[in-house]
Amino acid sequence: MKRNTLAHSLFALISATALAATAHAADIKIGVAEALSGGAAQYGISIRHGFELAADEINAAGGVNGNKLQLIIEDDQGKKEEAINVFKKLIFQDQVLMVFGPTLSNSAQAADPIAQAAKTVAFGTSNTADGITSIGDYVFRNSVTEADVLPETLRVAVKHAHIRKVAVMYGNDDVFTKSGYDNFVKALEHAKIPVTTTETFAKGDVDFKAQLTKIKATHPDAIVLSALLAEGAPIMVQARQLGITVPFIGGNGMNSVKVFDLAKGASDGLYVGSPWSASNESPENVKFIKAFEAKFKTQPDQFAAQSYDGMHIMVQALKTIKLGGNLAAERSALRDALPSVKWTGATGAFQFHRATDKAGKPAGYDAQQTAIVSVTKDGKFVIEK
Amino acid sequence: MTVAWFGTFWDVYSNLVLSVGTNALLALSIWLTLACGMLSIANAAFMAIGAYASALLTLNFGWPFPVALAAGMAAPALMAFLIGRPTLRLSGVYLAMATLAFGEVVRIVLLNTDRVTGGALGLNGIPQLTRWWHVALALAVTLAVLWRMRRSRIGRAFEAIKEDETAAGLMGIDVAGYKMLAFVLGAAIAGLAGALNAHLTFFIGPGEYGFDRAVEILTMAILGGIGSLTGPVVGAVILTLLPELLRALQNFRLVFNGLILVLIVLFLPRGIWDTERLRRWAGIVRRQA
Amino acid sequence: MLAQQLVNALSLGCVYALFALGFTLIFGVLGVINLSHGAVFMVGAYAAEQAVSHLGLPLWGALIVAFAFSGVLGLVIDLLVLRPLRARNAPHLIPMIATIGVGIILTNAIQGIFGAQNIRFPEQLVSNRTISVEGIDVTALELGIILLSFMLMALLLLALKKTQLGRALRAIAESPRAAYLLGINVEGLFYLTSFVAAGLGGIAGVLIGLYSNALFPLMGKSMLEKGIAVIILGGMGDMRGALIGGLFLGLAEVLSVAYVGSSMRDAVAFGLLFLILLIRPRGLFGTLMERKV
Amino acid sequence: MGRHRTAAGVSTPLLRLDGLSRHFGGLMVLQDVNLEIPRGGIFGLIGPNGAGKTTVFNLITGLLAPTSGRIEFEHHSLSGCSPHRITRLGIARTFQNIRLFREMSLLENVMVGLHAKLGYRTHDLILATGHFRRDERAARERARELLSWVRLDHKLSDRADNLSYGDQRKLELARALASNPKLLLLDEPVAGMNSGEKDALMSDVRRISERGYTIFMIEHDMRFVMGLCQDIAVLNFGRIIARGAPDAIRVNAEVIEAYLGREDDDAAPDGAPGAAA
Repeated sequence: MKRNTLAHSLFALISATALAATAHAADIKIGVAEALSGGAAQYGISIRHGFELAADEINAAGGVNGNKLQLIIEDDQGKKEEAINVFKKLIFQDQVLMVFGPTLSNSAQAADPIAQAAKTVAFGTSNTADGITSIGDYVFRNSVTEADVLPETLRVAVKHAHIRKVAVMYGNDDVFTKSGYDNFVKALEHAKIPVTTTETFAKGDVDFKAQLTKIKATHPDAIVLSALLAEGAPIMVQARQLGITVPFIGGNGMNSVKVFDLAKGASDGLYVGSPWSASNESPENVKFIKAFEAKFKTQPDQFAAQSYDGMHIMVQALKTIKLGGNLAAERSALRDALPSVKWTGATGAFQFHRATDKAGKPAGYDAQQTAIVSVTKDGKFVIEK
Repeated sequence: MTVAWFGTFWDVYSNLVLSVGTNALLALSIWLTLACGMLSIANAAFMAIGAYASALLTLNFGWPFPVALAAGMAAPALMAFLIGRPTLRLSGVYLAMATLAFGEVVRIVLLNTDRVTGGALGLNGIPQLTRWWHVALALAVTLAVLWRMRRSRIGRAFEAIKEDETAAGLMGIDVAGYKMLAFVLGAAIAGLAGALNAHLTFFIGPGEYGFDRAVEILTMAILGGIGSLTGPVVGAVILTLLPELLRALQNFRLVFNGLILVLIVLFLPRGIWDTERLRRWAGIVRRQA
Repeated sequence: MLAQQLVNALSLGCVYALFALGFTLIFGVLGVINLSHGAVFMVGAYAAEQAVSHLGLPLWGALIVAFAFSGVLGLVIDLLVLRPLRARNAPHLIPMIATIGVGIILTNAIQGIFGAQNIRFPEQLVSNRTISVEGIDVTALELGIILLSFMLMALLLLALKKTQLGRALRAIAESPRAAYLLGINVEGLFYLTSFVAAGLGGIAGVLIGLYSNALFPLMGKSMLEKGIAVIILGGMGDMRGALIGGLFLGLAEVLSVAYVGSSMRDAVAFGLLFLILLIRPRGLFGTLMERKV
Repeated sequence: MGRHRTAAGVSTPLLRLDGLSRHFGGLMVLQDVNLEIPRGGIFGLIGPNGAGKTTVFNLITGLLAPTSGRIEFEHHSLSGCSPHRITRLGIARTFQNIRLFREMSLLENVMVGLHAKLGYRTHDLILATGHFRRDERAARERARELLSWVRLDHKLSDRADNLSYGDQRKLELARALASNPKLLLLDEPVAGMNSGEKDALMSDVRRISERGYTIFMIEHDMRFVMGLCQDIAVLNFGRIIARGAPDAIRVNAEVIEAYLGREDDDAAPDGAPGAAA
């Protein structure tokens, strides 16, 4: 924490000196609203790291057309009221060009309409719930929803593990895991895979054996698990303790190398599908992971990869627009430039596709990416095709 | 110049200011039961019922906002009436725990009826119908009604029940009836706050109405002091603004939130707005002047 | 399946009981619903984790560290927060609210220092071995938790019943004033109780952290909510009640998962709690150390 | 004696206890108590400590339910009535261990006693109609008047817990009178008072009685009881053992036995009827 503040002030100092050197260059203010305290901080902080890494890289390479990016980072505490307050502060007081965030889908439901009304781009890198991009045409995200990746995950898992019927387990009090579950159900129906039983758990539960015992009795070929790592890892451990040996098919929430630590000894046989994989050896991803580890002394996760890519995607659009003058014009120019961005980053090839609102009219933009499916084996993600 | 400044201020802080208003309503809602000597912490649940009832009506049926607000008050009031009879026989910690359990049950029911409530995903796209004057009016009317009540036989009955339930009964006060009145009215006010809040923030979800919210509502009232109506309002203002003021503390901000709560309980036992202390201070100032 | 579920219920019940022991002890003697107990429990687990990963202590070392660290923390909370409130004879809800504040401080301080993400004890700390008997799987750790919660409860009960100290504590539970007039060092025993109860919380933190394979700053929160349910079910301030209430809640939860549906697990638990309060406000069972509230 | 029911005629009693019993677990605190209290006058109930006197009051005011037997007040059966209903029927009481609303002012204490007398409705209150203001003003006036009866009208806005012990008893009396009761129950009204205060209260009670209130008191202080009551009943071990005029009670052998036979009774030396005579 202390080191961060120090790093921050150093960075500020350096950029200030750089600013003095290049007299004509102006800072481009970019708002970042993430949950940096409260229960969602574990994702928010990872996301912030991704942004900082990308911004540093871009600034080190001379910025955007000579202008430096200046991140204005605010904590939304993972609460919707705070997300609204922070969005308003960033948009109206700090006069940022656009806002990244918020961390949680719930917060996005509350805060994104503010950005939409102010005709300012709101760019989510971690919101996966349905309907967020229905809010309006200033709402973007590069976080893939489970709807896009699950069919692929299922296809690969079925092929390799001979799955005919599955049990489903999900956290029903969390937006991320609940919407993941909803999409699993659709994907399973589509693939015509019968479900033996559906079990739920809640945030902060420590014991999952009652559900797992019930699941074991239905003899599924795999367990489909929509969980965050905090509960997902203990679930895997407890399942193995009960002698359940079938593979797990996880959502985005389980796609983290921390699973090898948190579920040590029981981490094998987990299929996850996501555009990002720690084991993807594309040059962009290798570079990202290396730089991240060098800067933060910890391994990146999917949240960091997506925010890292999000910043780069935004910058691609930024490069194409003319800055200087009217902020409102800059904001809408950025919005107009964003949809056509194509970018290959840590999460692979990326482009936007248009979402529709409730009435079916075109609204914001979702991510369109291909999923990489990997399975855990001996403490590593192994990519399966 | 001033107008422009206010315009920016309002753009940035309108939501914060209106949150102060709805939080003040919540603090007053728990004040009502505390004034009767009951620690009921079901107000977060009543707020949830009000929020969901009104939001479902405007969202799915396009009901006019005033009607939805009325429904947002009526639904929790009815629920309070139904559970009140058995629940209000309990006192002290037992009442607190029963209402806490009730709150959890409400939250879980909201999670499990996802066809209607959206479950964990909540309700989104709620029309933003709440205007600043709705909140101001709601707060003003609530304060006026409670102020009148306090200075009438109802207020005296509440206080008598708080001090000595048995003696109050022997004064001809229908103790069970007045407790029910405080409980139901408190639920209605909490529901109103919930309904106004829901139509301010586009989105509501079950997670907002859990134990944390219940504690926050209680804290606002205790912090401000329950000896007067000003106390809960002061408490709501402070607790709503505190996180904004403490922004600079970053990761350790909530530590200070907790610290302030402890310090107030330790050193200002009657809350910040302690009328007797204020009078004493005023007296000192006058004497010195 | 039922047999396995009953074993699950037993170990879950003992997990709850382990947490509730300290919680109910404080209520029994001090008359305070200590809502910082969840946070103290969490801090104990973190302290032990730090000790284990930096000093390489074995399990018993971790338990001692947790007991001592949490115990001292409990003592500090008592000295700084609860004692002044006792001294001015604050109504019993006031200390409860103060402990909410203490809980917020501790939780967020830990989160500020260690972050919000899960951490875990090194896996070699405790044997991961599963014992299978007739198709029933149980881990060594679960057996340990079950044994320990029964033993701790028996120890506390015995201490309360048979020792001079226990008699003094029971006298305080009846009436602190009367105990004071009898020449009992009431304040001293309050400190001792705060220390022991918090220490027990720390031990519970380590074992439950091992059981669920996860430590995180909010780990005490849901445990606290369950703990409240447990001590009400068992009768507040009753040592046996902690175990009986814990087992009852564990059973209710496991059976509701098995036969009602797992999404109703907490609804059953809290609905039951609500109903029991309405029907039998003093808890399901007889009380040994009941205190007027 | 109480056992013989008054024949119909003379005057119907205000309050009638009919075969009243109350058990606490195995303990029989009251057994088959029969009492009739006529309208008007001051009636006394005496008896050694633990005889069950306060239990009688608790049964009458609905704080406890009788194990068996019935209570009739002006021909209404009180069984199953909640305390506030009983108060509204016209019974008010004070407590042995004073129970004032300590954080309220004297005026407010008495105004709480006037609760049932205020007839305005909720909309009157919210709109502050004339009805509301009239009623509140009248209540304030009445409270002031009642406080003047017990000579406390100079301390209207003091907090109740700042009063001296004797004044607290007087305040409780004024508060009980506020509901304009047909029957006023006084539970040891002079306990803990000094003799000057006792004398003053004695004349207060007498004046109140002269205003037409029926008073039913429990008292240990024999001088006080004998000086005020026209009619006295004696309770011992949960049974009525004597009833009659003060002079008859004073010499009743069973009563003297009851008091003197209990050495542990702290009230015995000056509490026994003989001593006070």
